[in-house]
Amino acid sequence: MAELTYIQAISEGLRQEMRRDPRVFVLGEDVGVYGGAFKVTLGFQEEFGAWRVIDTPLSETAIVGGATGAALMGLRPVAEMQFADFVSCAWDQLVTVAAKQFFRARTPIPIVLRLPSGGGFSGGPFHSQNPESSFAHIPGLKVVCPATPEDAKGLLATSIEDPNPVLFFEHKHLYRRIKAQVPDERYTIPFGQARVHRPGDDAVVVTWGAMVHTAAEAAERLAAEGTEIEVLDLRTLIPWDEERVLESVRRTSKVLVLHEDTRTGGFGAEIAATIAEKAFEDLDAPIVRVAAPDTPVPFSPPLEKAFIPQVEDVVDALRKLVAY
Amino acid sequence: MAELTYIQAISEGLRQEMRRDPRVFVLGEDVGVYGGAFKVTLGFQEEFGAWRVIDTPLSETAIVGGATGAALMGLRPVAEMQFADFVSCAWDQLVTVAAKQFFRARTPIPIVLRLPSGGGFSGGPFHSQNPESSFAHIPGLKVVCPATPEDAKGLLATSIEDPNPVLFFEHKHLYRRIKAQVPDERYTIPFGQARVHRPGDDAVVVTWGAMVHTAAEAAERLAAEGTEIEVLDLRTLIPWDEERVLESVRRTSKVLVLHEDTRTGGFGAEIAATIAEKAFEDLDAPIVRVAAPDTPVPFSPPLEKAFIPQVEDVVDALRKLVAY
Amino acid sequence: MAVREAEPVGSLQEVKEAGLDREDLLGIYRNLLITRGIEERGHILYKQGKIPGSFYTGRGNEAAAVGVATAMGPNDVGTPLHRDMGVHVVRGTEPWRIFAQYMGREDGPTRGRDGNVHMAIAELGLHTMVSHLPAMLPVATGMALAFKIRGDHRVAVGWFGEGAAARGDTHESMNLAGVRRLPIVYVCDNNQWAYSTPTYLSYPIEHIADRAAAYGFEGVVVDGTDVLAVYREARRAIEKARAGGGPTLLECLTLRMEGHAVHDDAFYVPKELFERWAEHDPIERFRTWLYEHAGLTEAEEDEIATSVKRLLSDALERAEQSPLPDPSTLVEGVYASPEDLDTPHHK
Amino acid sequence: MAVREAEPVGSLQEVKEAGLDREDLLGIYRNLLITRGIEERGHILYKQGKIPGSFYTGRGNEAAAVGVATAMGPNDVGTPLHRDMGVHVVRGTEPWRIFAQYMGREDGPTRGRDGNVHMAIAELGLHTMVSHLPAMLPVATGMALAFKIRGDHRVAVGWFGEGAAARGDTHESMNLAGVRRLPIVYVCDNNQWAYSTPTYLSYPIEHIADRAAAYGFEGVVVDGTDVLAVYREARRAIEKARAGGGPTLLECLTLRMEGHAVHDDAFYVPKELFERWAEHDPIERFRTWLYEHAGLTEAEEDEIATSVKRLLSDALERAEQSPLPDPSTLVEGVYASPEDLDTPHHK
Ligand SMILES: Cc1ncc(C[n+]2csc(CCOP(=O)(O)OP(=O)(O)O)c2C)c(N)n1
Ligand SMILES: Cc1ncc(C[n+]2csc(CCOP(=O)(O)OP(=O)(O)O)c2C)c(N)n1
Ligand SMILES: [Mg+2]
Ligand SMILES: [Mg+2]
Repeated sequence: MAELTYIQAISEGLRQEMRRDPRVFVLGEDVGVYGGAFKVTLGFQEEFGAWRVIDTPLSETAIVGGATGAALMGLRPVAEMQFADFVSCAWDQLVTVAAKQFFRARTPIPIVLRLPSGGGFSGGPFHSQNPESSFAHIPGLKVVCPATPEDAKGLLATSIEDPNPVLFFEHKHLYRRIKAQVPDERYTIPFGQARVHRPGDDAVVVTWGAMVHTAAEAAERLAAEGTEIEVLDLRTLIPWDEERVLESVRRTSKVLVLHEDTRTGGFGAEIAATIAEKAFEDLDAPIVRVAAPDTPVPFSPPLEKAFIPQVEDVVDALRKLVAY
Repeated sequence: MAELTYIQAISEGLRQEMRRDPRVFVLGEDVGVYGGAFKVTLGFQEEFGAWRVIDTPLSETAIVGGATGAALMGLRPVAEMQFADFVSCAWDQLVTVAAKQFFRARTPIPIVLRLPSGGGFSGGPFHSQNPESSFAHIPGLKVVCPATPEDAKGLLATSIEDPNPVLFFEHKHLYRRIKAQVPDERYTIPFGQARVHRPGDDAVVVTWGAMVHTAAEAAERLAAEGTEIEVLDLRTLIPWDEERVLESVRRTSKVLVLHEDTRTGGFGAEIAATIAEKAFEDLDAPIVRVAAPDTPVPFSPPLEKAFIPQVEDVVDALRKLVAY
Repeated sequence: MAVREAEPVGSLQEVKEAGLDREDLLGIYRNLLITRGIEERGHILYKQGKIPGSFYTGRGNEAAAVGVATAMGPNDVGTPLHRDMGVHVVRGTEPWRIFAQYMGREDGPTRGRDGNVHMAIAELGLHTMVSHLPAMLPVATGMALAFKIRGDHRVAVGWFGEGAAARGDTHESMNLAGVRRLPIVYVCDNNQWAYSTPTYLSYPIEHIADRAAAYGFEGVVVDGTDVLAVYREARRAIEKARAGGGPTLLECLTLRMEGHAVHDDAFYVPKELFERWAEHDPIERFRTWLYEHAGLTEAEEDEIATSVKRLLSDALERAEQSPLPDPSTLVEGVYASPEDLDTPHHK
Repeated sequence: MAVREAEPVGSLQEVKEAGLDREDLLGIYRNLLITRGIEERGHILYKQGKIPGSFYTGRGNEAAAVGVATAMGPNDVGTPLHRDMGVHVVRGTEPWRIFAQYMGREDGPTRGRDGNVHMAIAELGLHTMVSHLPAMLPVATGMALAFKIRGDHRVAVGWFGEGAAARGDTHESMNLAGVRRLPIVYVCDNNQWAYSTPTYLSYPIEHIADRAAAYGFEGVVVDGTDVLAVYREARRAIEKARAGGGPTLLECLTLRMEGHAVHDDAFYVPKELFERWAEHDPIERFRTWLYEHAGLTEAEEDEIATSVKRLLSDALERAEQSPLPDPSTLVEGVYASPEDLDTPHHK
């Protein structure tokens, strides 16, 4: 065990996988000497060489397509997008080739895309997005959104092992803000198993990524008022732990779905719709969604604060929900 | 008035716009001499010349980016994707540039993308998709999905007039299957106003595109059993007529959301989630979604039939819903 | 760096030097016949209403496809396209499975999940195309990257059309391959039309192969109706790649002898163009060559023709017995399971 | 078609022929100082914590940006990038609004919606970059398409970096422009690094401009620290485009004299490279030229320096008075209204 930040956990986890399995290699822009925009692969090229830590040209399509081809030949590529936002430049490769190839040809595409995502530091419209919902709608892709250092390491190992294309969303705002004890040895965390970040019976917040911490803070505040909120961290969106969510809804009868991405058509809608269909009789209140408004991510701090769901927003919504 | 097929209505509507407004021009693959893969622009190049009906190289990014640039210079481009599926190759241009430019720079991007979409004719995984939900999640884009010849013509005129990027989904399976009287003169249909395709008070089906007709057929069958189902055609997804949907839900207390696209993260989830939040007290039954399963669109007829929601599927779901 | 325009193949001696003996030549001839035969039969099936969806052929491109595939080594891989039936044939795809694919049956390589020539058998080193052109080029480039990383002496072959050359995927692939000197051969099926679009509206230069210079490697233009010239150039390029010499862009010049797909009568193609190229039918051309240079006899010719006919008839019969896929299996198989990685490739 | 390597500019006479009088030259010098001054002040503001997010400069690229922008006509348009502050300056963007942009204030061209040099003023013929490189090239190409359609005698200028040259957008844009002979000039800011990536890992040929041959137009390489040579070549290319001669690819060779952004100390760039290029500082170089060829006096130099200093100090002061945007306005303005089309452009 060692205390690691979220980003250290990712870096350590990735290094461990590369030591363990010679098929694992990294490719992306500036991942070599520079160690990647966020330094996740700093020192990797020295340890693993220039052909396992490959600096590519500025070519997201070539990176994702290249990873796909290498995976078809038996390697286990871990591709880095410099920011998750830039994965839009590889959208076609992902939805057209990687997502559909196994269904069509039965040839698995075991690739992992590391996607530094999320806002909170005035990154503006192109360095702050949370595009997980777009991918969660595409059959054939898996979507992973760790919220803690332990999960980041364990889910990364699972992602690399998984025989499918996995989009691994790393929340940049967590990179250096959160620390935890992380096991030294390798471990995996199964996909599709939600984690109770904080127990509670008065209502449940279903969320993922950085919003887990926002929800937890909101829950703390309400605890001071005697209200106990469960915070359920989905960890993975595809697959997502429908059963565990429904269990919480049945127990608490009140649910708030929270995400940092924009509201309309966000993955929160899927969760809410599933609950509305499958736990209708168990609900004592409307299903509330708290999410970013339907705008690009703004740059200026007061605008960004109004965009990203804040602890107060969650507290307010929960108070109303509990009182309903 | 003349009886026109859905595709004729689009073709006539587009021709009328081009006659009316010299700024309107068409670009895309094979739109000139060939008249487009579906012949929507057949004869246009003769009438309007090769610089208003522009055959492009096979370059979706250049088509959409090119339309964006031309719009910034004051033209009104109508770009054709040969199949809606291929818009994945222009995803970045749409979500990164076109969708966000007005918010950032206050320069409107009045472009229309014509997107022949939908399955039902063994087009397979790459010629049958309904990607409207992916775009409906991106703030800054508008999404239009006409279900009838009248709407196709009127909504196309509105789309061309609109100062924003509009994705105009034309359902290929409707192209030559449905006919109706369509006014000769130009008219527009406002975005965001749902249309009652068929009245009824026992439950409401909220849907759009080709599924309007599937729903109507299901409703007919149930009418024979004495159950009256309202079929509400959203016509446009962004903006969508939340108010009208909530009105129907309040009146019928039972709602089924139907779409041809895959279920998880489809736009049906947004509609269901909104109802679950805003009309919770008015619901007498769970909100049911009927949609395609989460797979690519399969080629072989029995598989495709299992994929696309069929009249029987809707009938079954409605029977259960009404009996709830 | 100017593009090299390849000479036609003249003599048997030349062919022998390129590594083909007489039996190989007859094998090539046979593969050409099978290729065209599959598509001709497919066309009939389509007209009979037995093939759902649309239907594409590679008429005119048989020699280009067969020539390149014949030059590939057993462990080489490729991502052929909709005009490249010959590649599947040469690599050993059984015709009955192709017919089953056409008809959406369970025994087609995609088990009815996809149609047409959207198929490939991974065990034969082929990986299925997607419709989005040329989205498999980055993938083929990634295969070559894997070979380079592992030090395998294997080569990837990526196909694209002269129309699809306009897409960004082409550029990103070739640039990466050039920078990393990957063992890959890019084969441009230049059949002069992209659907209805003539070359001058697709690209503004003489040859697509000229673009190799933009990526620091060699470009070669070859007459795609000359199967032996295609073979020779492909083999040179493949062996150069295998030896560490980096990529080559090989442009095979043909004419698409039919419409883009069955529904297209190609009214926009000048009649004289068809007439001119009909004189260069790749199969006729090779047959004549075999008579002139390899002493092909009529008996041999008949024997081959008959056996191909039988092969295809049997294949058709067998394919028609293949069941349609079971709809209850639709939702299975979207995601791979760990067992699916238990293949030689993924060890 | 080999790329042309442009000669440096020697004499005042030569410059006069290119259309610049002495006042223009002093104006260019002033614009160079403003350009660098804005970024230097911005850097200080950033260190003072007054600029949120990250911060980029174009140090070393001032002459390339100013030179091209000076060559543009009043109705020409462009899509400059993050190293091209000089373009905004030349086209008349008021420095206080740039500082307001940096600080996320309401008076920045994006009203706090975006930051850094992600901005442009449409009335000045400039359209804002997006981060995704080089996604504005297809857009610039579309602007040129509009000019061609309407028969306007206007030219579009699209900028891209030598790193971003690898992306498909570059290819699709240049191919379309080549096929349609659009009035566009593609300007490659080749500053030898793409973040930490050296040119040999970005592209496998000598010059990016060599690629013009792949699209049937002319490629020119110019020393991007020689503002007059850049001006001359840009003007030639722009006027050629205006006259119907089609696109040009103009590559401006410089060195990025700082890290990719403020957080990057550029440890991966060899020190000697910085030292070598420091001797070619574009502003020093032009100042020396002005003394030698245009009789610049110390009084004039001081006058310009002082007035620029004052301009920037006033700008800073004014920018700091600009309010932060009102969060209640966030959700407005995602969609344009019909009134937003009431602009000269959209008539
Ligand atoms: C990205 C993309 N856009 C559009 C299409 C539709 N389409 C199918 S084939 C074709 C023409 C392809 O031309 P070319 O690359 O020359 O190949 P050919 O069919 O001539 O062999 C087009 C436009 C497609 N398949 N992919
Ligand atoms: C599509 C895309 N991928 C990644 C990035 C991240 N990024 C920002 S600048 C940069 C390097 C750009 O290099 P170059 O094009 O040479 O421009 P320069 O910054 O050197 O002027 C990278 C990789 C980006 N902006 N866009
Ligand atoms: Mg072609
Ligand atoms: Mg650079």
